[in-house]
Amino acid sequence: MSADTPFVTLSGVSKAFAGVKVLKDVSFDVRAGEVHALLGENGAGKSTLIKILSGLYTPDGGTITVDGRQMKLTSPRDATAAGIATVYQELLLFPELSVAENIFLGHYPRTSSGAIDWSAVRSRARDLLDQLDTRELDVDTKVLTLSVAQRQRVEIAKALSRDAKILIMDEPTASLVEADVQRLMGIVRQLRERGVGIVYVSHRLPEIFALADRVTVLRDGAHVATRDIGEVDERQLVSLMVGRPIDSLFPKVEAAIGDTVLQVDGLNRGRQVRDISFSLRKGEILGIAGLVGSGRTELALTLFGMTPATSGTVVLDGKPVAIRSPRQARDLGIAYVPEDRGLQGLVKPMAIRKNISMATIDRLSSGIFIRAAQEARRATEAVKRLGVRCRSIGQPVGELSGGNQQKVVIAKWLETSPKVLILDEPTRGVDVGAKAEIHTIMGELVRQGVAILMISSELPEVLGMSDRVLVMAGGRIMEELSREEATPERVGAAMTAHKEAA
Amino acid sequence: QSAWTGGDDLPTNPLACDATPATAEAKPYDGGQPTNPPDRKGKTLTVVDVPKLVGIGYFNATSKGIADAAKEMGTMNAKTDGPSKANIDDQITLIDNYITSGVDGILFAANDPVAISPVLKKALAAGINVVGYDANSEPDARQWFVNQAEFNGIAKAMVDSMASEIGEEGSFAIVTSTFTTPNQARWISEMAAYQAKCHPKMKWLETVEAQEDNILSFNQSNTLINKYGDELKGIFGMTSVATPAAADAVTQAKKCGSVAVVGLATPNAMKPYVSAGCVKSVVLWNPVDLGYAAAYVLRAAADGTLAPGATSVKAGKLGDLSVINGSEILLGAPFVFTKDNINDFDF
Amino acid sequence: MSGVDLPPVRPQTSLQRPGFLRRLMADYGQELIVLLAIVVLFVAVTAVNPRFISANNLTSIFSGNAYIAVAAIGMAMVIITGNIDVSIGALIGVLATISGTLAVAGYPIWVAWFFPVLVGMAINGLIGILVAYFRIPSIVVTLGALSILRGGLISVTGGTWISDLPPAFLIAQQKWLGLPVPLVAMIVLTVLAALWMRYSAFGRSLYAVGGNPEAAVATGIPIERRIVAVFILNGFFAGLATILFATQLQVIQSTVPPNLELTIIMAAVIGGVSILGGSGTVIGSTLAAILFATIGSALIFVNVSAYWLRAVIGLLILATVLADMLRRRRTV
Amino acid sequence: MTLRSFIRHETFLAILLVLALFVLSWQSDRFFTVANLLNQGRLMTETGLIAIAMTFVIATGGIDLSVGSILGLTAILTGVFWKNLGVPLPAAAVAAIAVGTFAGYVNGLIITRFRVPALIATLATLALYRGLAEGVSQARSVRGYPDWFYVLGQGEVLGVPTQLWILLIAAVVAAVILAYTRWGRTTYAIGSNEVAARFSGLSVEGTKLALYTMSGFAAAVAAVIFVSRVSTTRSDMGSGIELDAITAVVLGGTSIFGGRGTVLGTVLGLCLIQALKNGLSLAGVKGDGTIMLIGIVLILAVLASAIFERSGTR
Ligand SMILES: Nc1ncnc2c1ncn2[C@@H]1O[C@H](COP(=O)(O)OP(=O)(O)OP(=O)(O)O)[C@@H](O)[C@H]1O
Ligand SMILES: Nc1ncnc2c1ncn2[C@@H]1O[C@H](COP(=O)(O)OP(=O)(O)OP(=O)(O)O)[C@@H](O)[C@H]1O
Ligand SMILES: [Mg+2]
Ligand SMILES: [Mg+2]
Repeated sequence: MSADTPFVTLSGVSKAFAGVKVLKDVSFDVRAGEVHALLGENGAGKSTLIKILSGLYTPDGGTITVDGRQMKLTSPRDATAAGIATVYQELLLFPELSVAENIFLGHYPRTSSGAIDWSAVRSRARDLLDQLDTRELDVDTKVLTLSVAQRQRVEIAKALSRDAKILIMDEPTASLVEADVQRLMGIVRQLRERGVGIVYVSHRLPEIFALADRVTVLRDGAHVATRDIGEVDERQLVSLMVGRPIDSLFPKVEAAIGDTVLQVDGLNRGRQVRDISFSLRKGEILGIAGLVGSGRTELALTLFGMTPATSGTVVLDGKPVAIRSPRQARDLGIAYVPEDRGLQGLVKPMAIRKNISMATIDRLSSGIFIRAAQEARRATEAVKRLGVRCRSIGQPVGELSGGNQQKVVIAKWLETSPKVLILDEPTRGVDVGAKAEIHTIMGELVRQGVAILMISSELPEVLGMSDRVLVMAGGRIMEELSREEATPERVGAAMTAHKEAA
Repeated sequence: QSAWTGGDDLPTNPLACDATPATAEAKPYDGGQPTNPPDRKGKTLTVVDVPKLVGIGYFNATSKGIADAAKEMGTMNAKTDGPSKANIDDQITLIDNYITSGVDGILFAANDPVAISPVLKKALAAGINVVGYDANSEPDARQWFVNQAEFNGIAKAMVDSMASEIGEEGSFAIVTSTFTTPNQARWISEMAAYQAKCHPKMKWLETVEAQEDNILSFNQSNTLINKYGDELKGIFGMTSVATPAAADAVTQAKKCGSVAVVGLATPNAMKPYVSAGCVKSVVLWNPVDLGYAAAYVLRAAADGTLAPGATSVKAGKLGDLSVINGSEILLGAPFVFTKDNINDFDF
Repeated sequence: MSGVDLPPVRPQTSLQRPGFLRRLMADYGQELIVLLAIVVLFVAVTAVNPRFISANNLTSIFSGNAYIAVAAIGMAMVIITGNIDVSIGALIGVLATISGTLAVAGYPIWVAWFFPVLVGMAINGLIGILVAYFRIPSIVVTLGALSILRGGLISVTGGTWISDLPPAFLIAQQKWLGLPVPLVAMIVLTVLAALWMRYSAFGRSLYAVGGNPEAAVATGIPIERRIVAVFILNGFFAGLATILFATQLQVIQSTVPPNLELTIIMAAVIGGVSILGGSGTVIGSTLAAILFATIGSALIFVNVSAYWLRAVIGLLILATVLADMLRRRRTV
Repeated sequence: MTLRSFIRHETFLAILLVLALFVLSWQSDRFFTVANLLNQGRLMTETGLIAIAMTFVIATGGIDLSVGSILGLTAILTGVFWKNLGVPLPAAAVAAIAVGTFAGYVNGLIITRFRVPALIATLATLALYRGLAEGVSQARSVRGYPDWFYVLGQGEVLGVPTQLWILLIAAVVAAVILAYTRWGRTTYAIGSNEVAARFSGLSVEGTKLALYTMSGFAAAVAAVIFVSRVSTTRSDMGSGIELDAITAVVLGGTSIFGGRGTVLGTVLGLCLIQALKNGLSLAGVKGDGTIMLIGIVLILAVLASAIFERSGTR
């Protein structure tokens, strides 16, 4: 078939959850050998569209045509049978099973007798991983020991193992650091060469321009535009997505930097936190850059009392403190917005209201009784202040989309009116609009004198937002750079310095 | 005698070693009375029989006896309803319900003599006639108790038959249900006392628990056999569940003849082993008769023909049964089933 | 495929792989602990009383409790898929009664043996459907099934015992090549089930279903059908267990053996099957069943006061559990 | 998952209960009498207390199988302290309850400190505590308590069985705590996402520890009431009661996976079961028939609310 006849076509597809229309008459198509980017704000309906393509959801209306034949994708089986494979936003692997098994589960190579050909499973898994040049990964290790990036490559190998014609990637780079992103983009290009059609969802525009052949933009579940990448520039894309122009992506607010709030000396905890010393001042944003496994989250967890330090001193407002539990950290005025929103940040089945009040429930109670009215009032204010888009504060958080969920987590911690706010990947998987809003909120906070410690794997974000930058590798602080000194080159060099050394 | 016989701590009263019967010292009536019951003379009675638990051969036999008697009299509708586990609470709840539902008479076999008493007193207070069998309550919680055979009588029968099989020097072990089951505990104590008195040279190895579970009884018996090897000469089975299981263990261990099994059990369960000659003597009263007698006693109590102070009661085909220590009616001496007579029984 | 150079072909058998011991400890840690416990018990008790390892005692330890091990195989599978079955004890009681009744009624022996197996599969199939398609938590369904079976058994049979069974029926008392049938059955079934769980596509999919249901769906595994299937399998093993259970003595007590379900579940979890699903092996469950049997016999051999017996058993079990947790702590 | 859907379950249950009461009282005129109903209240108190505590435990996604054994242990200790150690009875009872509570605390420790799944931990202590009970008692049962002691289990206050008052108070307090206090909120939060609860600075370990201790305490109190009701102590008391309690809780709509459930539901579940037990046997159904029916009701009730729920969301 010729390059620009679509392999898969969705036309007039709609989908509603509990009466709420989240996809309205959307049309979308993918050609063999192209990278088709799917853009939109959080909650625009990208994942839903994808889940329809991969047979997880059945559309309420509309038709799906694959390779010229119209068909119903009622289950993931149908989709894979039709040659559509998906790497989901939240990776779907089996932690207890080996890498090789995760790749071939459901379609093991068989011997003539019909039994599983385990040697083939392992050698072909090996082969696939090598094609994604992931030689370091042993096909027999259990997936639960892998890092995020490694897991993702397993997912891709899994997709390839079914030699898919169409590969869907839902925010594949959300939890990757720069180096891994580059590697991934390499893989995507390689696949395109092989004639695989790729649907690529991301909130990171630079990637889009580097990879995509075409872009389709969704807004509030409706199809806004489909363009060749050449026809659009970043500004246009953003305004297509958000419906309004966004001036600056990293609105750095110049806040008056006060005196030291947090003074850390020789902090140690296991292999991931070694001899950490730094200071954080009122109204300052201190960024932490590093590769996955560099120990940034562990450092945060240690400061937050989740994994108490084994040695070292922490001085808060001039008073030495020993932080043994998150509870204690909270009472001391330290807040932590965690890396993994779904697991660590939110109680998804619970109402927005209850999530927002969760860290302050003691203060919201007289005696042991919760003052429901006050709780609701504060939640309503918070939702308004941070611009969380939801039906009501009674809506289960699980139904919100990424960005809005993240705002709820932040809201929860702002309720504690912290002195020190630790943000771990604050805008991971958050759309440009919400991202800008979150950055603005950070600005607000520093202006009010909050000290922010920001862990981010997105270099532009670190460089754009921080007053100072710490670079971590192997659990140590490799370098401390002022805003001026912090150039991508120096930071990148510092991140990998450790690796060279080792 | 080892530390854990599994007996209880109540006083024992071993019989004489020879056949002289116990000197039954006359005792005043110590049972209770229903408070102003309606005149039930000759009227048809609705009676519920609440055994320790339903679903074991023994109590199927007793309830059969009750049914037979009821049919014979024609003036009694009896039904059996009991807990599915020998559980004091369930039994109490059941009886309580039947009090509410307003029966004329209650027949019971107590899972725990004390625990059951309050609810029985409640029954008496409600003017219901209450008669126990097999396992007693506190005397004043019921009118009469039909005693299958006195504890020391059973003990004598068991130990004597064991002695006759394994000799005065033999050592034996016991498989019981649980140490907390009152009747078993009582019997074991009496056996200990009687053995010490009349067969002092016999060696008491140990007692093991096996619930009401026949596979467990089987495994426990095996373990005993393997542990003591040739030292073990005999096994007592204290329940109708344990005894056949023990016999089976002996059979499968090919120890028939070298390890004797004596125990309480129902004939049907024992026939294979007795007729195979692996078990010589099974001690038991006839539970069908026990239920039968209990039904007649209840009838008599309801009619007022069996009043405090009576010395005997007429129990249908069983003839006159004598009243012993106050408010108990003795069914008779324990019965020893052997190869010759066991096939005459079916329960 | 693109011209990426193939790597050197790696050794296939896990035995030749480096870090084999480490991997063994990671994959079979709990199994090894249980095995160790058994060995230690045997050594210690034999030192006190050599008769403990007499052929006879070994026979009674292994074959007297084989039915628990066999039932635990099915239970392990159920738990691996993230479910549980608290009705299995009652089921075995019911099946035993059916089996005995058929045998006495003069049906061919093999009917008496295997018809109950079918019944077990049918009943559990029903349970499976309620769990898989109606989304009722398995513990709830089986809790209900427990009452239904227990009550039903008694109201139907009235609990009359079944005696004078045909000798040919009593398979558990016979021997195959010098070994008691229950022992052979236990070993054969365990090995087959273990291999099947480790290497068959179906076996692996059970781990997948228990390990990460969403992912299983996305991978195209029909979890509903798998769950129904695993319950049917559980019924199958319960049926086989029943054959051993019912043919061990010459009488069948048609009541539900007390707390059998707890023993079986305990065997599975002590054997290292994660109660959260997704990991564990049937080898572990069988070893654990053997451990219980050994403990039961051992304590009598070393003259632990019968009154304290159950306390000691409880302690030993708790010890194994804690040992496992501490091990995990270290490896993680 | 939404509030709507589990309010539904309680209403559904209430309707079922009313229906049952109606049918049963129509079956036997002796069923729907104050005396009988009060008496049933007396009989369900022990299970009730345990079930109420169990509601919290299950709402955190845990479970406590050892309650029956704790009950047995406490009962025995009450007797042993009093009879064998000569401690005055009130003190003996208190001491025994303390031990029972401690047993619950130990469960909590095993679960929180060693991270043993609740089911396994309490399965093990189920064996252990029962064993201890038997060992301590040497299988002897203790009897002959002074009459005043029976007021608790056999007496009445204002015409209502003493222990029923205790149950009522416990139910009300528990219901309020679970619904309106931060402890209740923490319980639900742990049940739906333990990690997030921990990351929100809620004291997860503390709460769980407290709940299992409470569960032990409830079982212990139930034990003393039980002893006073049946006027004797045996080491095998309360075996199997855990299943009755769990049945009531689950029937009451508490999700076995945690995060959901109300005390009201549990109480309704309790009443329904007790009504069936009693009413059916008054209507001439035998015990075993009743057991079956309860099993069926359990499955159907949960099935029904599951169907409701799905019709509710999506
Ligand atoms: N299972 C569900 N039940 C109810 N509403 C849902 C469900 N899944 C998604 N939604 C709603 O559908 C809308 C689209 O969600 P979707 O996940 O497709 O957004 P998205 O474009 O992928 O956002 P993000 O960029 O954050 O991933 C959102 O408003 C979300 O709240
Ligand atoms: N090499 C690794 N293998 C497996 N898991 C890892 C590895 N490195 C880190 N992780 C896990 O990933 C999470 C983040 O890793 P860590 O905190 O060490 O690095 P980080 O700098 O925070 O990286 P990021 O925050 O981008 O994930 C932690 O939960 C950590 O346990
Ligand atoms: Mg998405
Ligand atoms: Mg991190």
